[in-house]
Amino acid sequence: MSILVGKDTKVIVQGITGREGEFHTTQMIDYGTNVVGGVTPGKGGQTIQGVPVFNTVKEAVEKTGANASCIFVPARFAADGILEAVYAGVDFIVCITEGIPIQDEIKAVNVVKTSKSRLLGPNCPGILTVGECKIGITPASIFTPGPIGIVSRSGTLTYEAVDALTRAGLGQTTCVGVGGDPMPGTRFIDVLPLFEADPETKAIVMCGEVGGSDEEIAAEYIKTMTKPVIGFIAGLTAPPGKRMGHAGAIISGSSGGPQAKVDALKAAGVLMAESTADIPGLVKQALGL
Amino acid sequence: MSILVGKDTKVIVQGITGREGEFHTTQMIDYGTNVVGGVTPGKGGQTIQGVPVFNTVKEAVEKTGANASCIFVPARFAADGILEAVYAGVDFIVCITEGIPIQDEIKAVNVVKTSKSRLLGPNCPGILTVGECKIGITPASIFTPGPIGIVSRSGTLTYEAVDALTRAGLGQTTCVGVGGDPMPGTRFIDVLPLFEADPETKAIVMCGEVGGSDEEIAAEYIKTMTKPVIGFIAGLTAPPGKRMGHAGAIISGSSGGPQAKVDALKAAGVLMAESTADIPGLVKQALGL
Amino acid sequence: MKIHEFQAKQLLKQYGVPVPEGQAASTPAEVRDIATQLGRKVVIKGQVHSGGRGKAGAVKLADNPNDAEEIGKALLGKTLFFAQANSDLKINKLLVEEAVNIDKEIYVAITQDRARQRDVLIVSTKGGMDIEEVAHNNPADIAELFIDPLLGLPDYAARQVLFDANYDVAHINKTIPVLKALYAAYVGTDATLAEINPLVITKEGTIIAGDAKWDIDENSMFRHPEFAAYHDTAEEDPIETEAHRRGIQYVRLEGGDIGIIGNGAGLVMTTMDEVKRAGGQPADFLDIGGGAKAEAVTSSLEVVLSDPNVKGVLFNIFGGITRGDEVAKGIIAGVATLDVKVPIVIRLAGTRAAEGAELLKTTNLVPAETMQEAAAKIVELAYAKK
Amino acid sequence: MKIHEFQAKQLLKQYGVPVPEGQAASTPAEVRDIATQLGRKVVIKGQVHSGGRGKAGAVKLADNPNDAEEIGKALLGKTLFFAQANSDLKINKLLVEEAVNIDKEIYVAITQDRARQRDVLIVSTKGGMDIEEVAHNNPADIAELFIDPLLGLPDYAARQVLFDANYDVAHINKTIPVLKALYAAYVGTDATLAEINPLVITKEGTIIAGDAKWDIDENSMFRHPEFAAYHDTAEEDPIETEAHRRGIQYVRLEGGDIGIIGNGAGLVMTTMDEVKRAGGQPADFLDIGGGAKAEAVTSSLEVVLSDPNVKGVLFNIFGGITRGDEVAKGIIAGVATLDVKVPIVIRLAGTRAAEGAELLKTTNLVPAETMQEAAAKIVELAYAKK
Repeated sequence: MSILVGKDTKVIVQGITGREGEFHTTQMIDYGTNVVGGVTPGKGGQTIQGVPVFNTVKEAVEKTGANASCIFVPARFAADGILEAVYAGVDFIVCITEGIPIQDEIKAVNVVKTSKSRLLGPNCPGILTVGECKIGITPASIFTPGPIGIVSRSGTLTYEAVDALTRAGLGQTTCVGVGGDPMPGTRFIDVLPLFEADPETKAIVMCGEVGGSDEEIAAEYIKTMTKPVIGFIAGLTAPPGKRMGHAGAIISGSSGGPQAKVDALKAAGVLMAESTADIPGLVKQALGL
Repeated sequence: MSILVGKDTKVIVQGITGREGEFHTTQMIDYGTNVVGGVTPGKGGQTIQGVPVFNTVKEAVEKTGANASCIFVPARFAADGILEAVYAGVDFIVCITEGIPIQDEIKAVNVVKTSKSRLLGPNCPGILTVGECKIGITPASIFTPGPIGIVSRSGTLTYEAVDALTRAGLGQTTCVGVGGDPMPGTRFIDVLPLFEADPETKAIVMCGEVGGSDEEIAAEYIKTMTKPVIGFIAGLTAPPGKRMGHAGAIISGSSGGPQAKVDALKAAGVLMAESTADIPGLVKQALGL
Repeated sequence: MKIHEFQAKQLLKQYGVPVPEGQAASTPAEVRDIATQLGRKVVIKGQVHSGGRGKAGAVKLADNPNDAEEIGKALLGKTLFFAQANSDLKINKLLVEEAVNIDKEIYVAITQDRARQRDVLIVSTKGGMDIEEVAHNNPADIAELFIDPLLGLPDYAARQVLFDANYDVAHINKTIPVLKALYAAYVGTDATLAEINPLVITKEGTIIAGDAKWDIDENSMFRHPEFAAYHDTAEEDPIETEAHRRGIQYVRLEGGDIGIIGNGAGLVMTTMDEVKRAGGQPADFLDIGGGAKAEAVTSSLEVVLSDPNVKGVLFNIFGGITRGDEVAKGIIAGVATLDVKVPIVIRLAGTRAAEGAELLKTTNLVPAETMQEAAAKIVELAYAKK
Repeated sequence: MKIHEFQAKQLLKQYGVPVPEGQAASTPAEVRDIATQLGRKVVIKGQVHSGGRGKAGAVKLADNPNDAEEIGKALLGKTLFFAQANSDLKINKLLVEEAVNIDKEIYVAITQDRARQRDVLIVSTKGGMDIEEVAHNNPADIAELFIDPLLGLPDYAARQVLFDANYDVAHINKTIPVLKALYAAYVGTDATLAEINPLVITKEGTIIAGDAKWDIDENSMFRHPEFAAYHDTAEEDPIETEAHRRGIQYVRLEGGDIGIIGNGAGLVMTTMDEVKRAGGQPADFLDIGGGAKAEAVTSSLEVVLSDPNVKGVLFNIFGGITRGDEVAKGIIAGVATLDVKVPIVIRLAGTRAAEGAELLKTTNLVPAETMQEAAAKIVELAYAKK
């Protein structure tokens, strides 16, 4: 089942009756994801895309046995949505919403840490295990089955990388978008061990970007890994002090600069791509193809 | 080492420079307790009763390797003292202080629950493992070594019971005063399994009182125990709605009444003493002496 | 500490819980003034520390200031029987407030749940009724939410308890902030009970607190010096009031005649139980606490003897921090200054019990070896005297 | 969003952090009035979004209202160079406040620690200095405390960081409530940075905030409509201001001449990097976001072209939610209405890329298959034109 999600994952959608929620519910179902329900307070009892709507996450979990949730609710309510999913005992929470206030996010992330739940995002494209389960907004058409695991802080950049892999005949296991926020629930360091342990994954592509030190932290772990990691860092030309779209993509003071990341990853044995176009070649090289 | 504390327990005293803190530090040391330090903010560097004083619990733990703390600070600061001990990683926290606001206590107890620390009290006399370690204010002179474990919600009532046991030639392993507050950190249900598992303890005396349902909850567990339990409930004549000294000793509405406790314990096979004077006899009966 | 509805509503207002406009009045003229000021139908409610005030006749409606004044005259100073408090209470103050158009009545309360060691938020759409009755007959009509003290009451949690209570969906979104404000008030005032029964959904679709029952944690008073003014001793037992003024833990017991003094709550309760087993009727619970000095013992004795029903006093002290000789000195001093007409039995054990016994030797106070012996002796002496 | 010192100090005061008495002035007469009102020695501080204002000459002392007015005349409207901001900034407002008797200067700040995913409270007794320098040269002089967001800042934690910073024991107890109030202000205003440098211990032994640097989380503005008034665009790049007004994520890059437009922050950054690799100099970062409509694309193009340095524009779109045909329509509409004098290279991939390419066929816009090809083409075309 590759990592985190697969055929057994039962998904509910928080904010299912919203425009985005409804649209992507259809997309997820079309991909074969087992979407078992949705949540919109006050709309319990309705049906959307053939899926029952509940008033609370707790009720949805009790009635459907869901173990994953995809959150599409607006930014001002999204952190509350994460807390609600934790309260309802959802194992895997994917929060797509962008623009959550940082204080709300800190609280949510710390609550998740002391719970049995795992959070992916916020502000992430979600996760896709090829041919099994898609939670989030990743375009399904670019994927093909194969041995490459992908983890990335960026959405469209990942699509670019996946598309290049697919065109080069290199299929994927699972693609994890950890998101562009400064305090994501899941980071590189949380995903890499899962790929390392997954028998189907033979190599990992990791797309980082400027800001924070998640790449440097990951580099320490990569030193201990048996599987090859191919890396890419976005924002080599990003100037310090300017936020590059993502709330997390900012070089502040002496931290978050791209060169330190590239150096740390290289020192950990990561094959660094200078351009996204180089990624498939490096993967082939790593796998001896 | 009987339960919870023994010869290896290294104790610090929070509020060691206060009147009570200093007095009982002497008493604990006299009993042979390994008191390794004390904490009073701003008095770091001083020495009290031959024991070094530190400014923070963290510093005290780092410098002494303490794994237990005894809190004597005034009620308005005591919950903060508990949180500080949790923060410093103290394994076993004994809070003697009475009169802590209930909201502070709820917060402290819930923080302890999600930590690796255990809290005894607040508003308790502490714990004494005979001949090894005393944390708190229990008068040491009434104890003698033997096979009886004691757990109680009340202080002086316990002394009464212990004194009666000692006079009857029945020595003790450990005496745990869980305290008279409505939300104690440690309850009967937490202590009984420890006695059940302790090879030195052959029988347990449990002194409850009106208020709450800790006795009823304990009764369910006692049904599964292999060791005999001798019980006593204080407050058979206490009127509903009146707080009997202890903040926790109040019969409110339909809960907390003494008869339900007596009935539940009897149904669990507990030998119930009608008077404290009957306790030694029942213990002998239980042990076949 | 119980506070009055009008005080609780002032607090609720500060925290953003909607309450009817109104004010407290102590005279019929004030009642009229407030009714005039409100300029509409008013409800007039006797301010006593009891529920069930409607049934007791302490709540009246007035259409105009004249009627209001008349009701003020009729209620102020009147003593009524309140079944929930099981006693006669005198009405010294009235709350005069705008009458609201009740569409639905909701029960909402927050208090502590001891077993789960958390605050619990209770909601029932069967408001206005006695909640213990609803709990007994229709437990499904009551929804409970146990509040994580570190997380407080997030929106989802407030929403959950409302859906669990089968709350009208149309009113959920506007009730969530009311519940959050109520919880903020409960925590902010260090309440041990915050009960709004009913929380009214008006015919206009607004939410407003129809009533408020509020108890404040006495251990928290150092944080709320302003609440001292809320302490109303009018309904308290005067001996209890005096004891508390002296800082003594004293509870008067109905119909008793044996005064009980001891150290430690469990021991004092057990002493009460032993007296009862010996055929006596305890008149009080008095805990001198740990490490009491002679003066406190004397003062305690004085409090117990101020109850005219007391026919004998039993001291039961198991010394730990408390010293037997100190207690003995206190008793001797008390007997010397007070006109003691009843027998006193004293049982001293533990720290310095022997020294205490030595001091008591020269007095006519009766010593006892054990608690059980002491109970038997005081019952014998007290009732023999009759 | 950066706010000015005088605004931050108003907020601090609301939350109970002591600040000097004072007010902001926009004219020399106002400066005089405030100085007169304060009736003592004042400090006059230029209100610009930069640290190091003292060194820049934007902070002056005045003994009397006359001097104050003169300083007001000298500073208001003046443009000074601020090394910390690395730019010339014009002073439009002055903060006039009582001068305090500085005994010690403390550095205090709260911000987010990304690695630990918590807020961090930083204290150093080496206040008044550049903290990055202290951190570099004497890391032991800086104490950090990582705040549990659920627990907040309890007394013990505030005390811990002060002891860790070797704070003067005599001042610890009165500093604890200041730190707690600062944290409350930080959380309550949704700050991303709250820096008090220096926190002054006065010769009288009181604690007072000498300065305040405050950034507010723009994602939280829905909670703080009142902060909209704090938004001062005077120091912003006017193109950025206009882009933000339109809701477009745009960052202008110094010295660049190739306009970059794409969807998704990572992809746009990568596009910038590819342009640089191809020998070009990116003029901006512009992310049209997910699912952008044609109008937004047109509007984005207009923003990028409003930069007179731009010699060419590169669109790089990998469609997911975003549709290639929608983007193409937006570009075509933009070219039709704007007077475009520079080459535009467009790379479309993903959702509806083919349909988009079809639409672009009849235009003189330059298509590209890959991002790398697109970068090469725009560099060639833009610089060939010269």
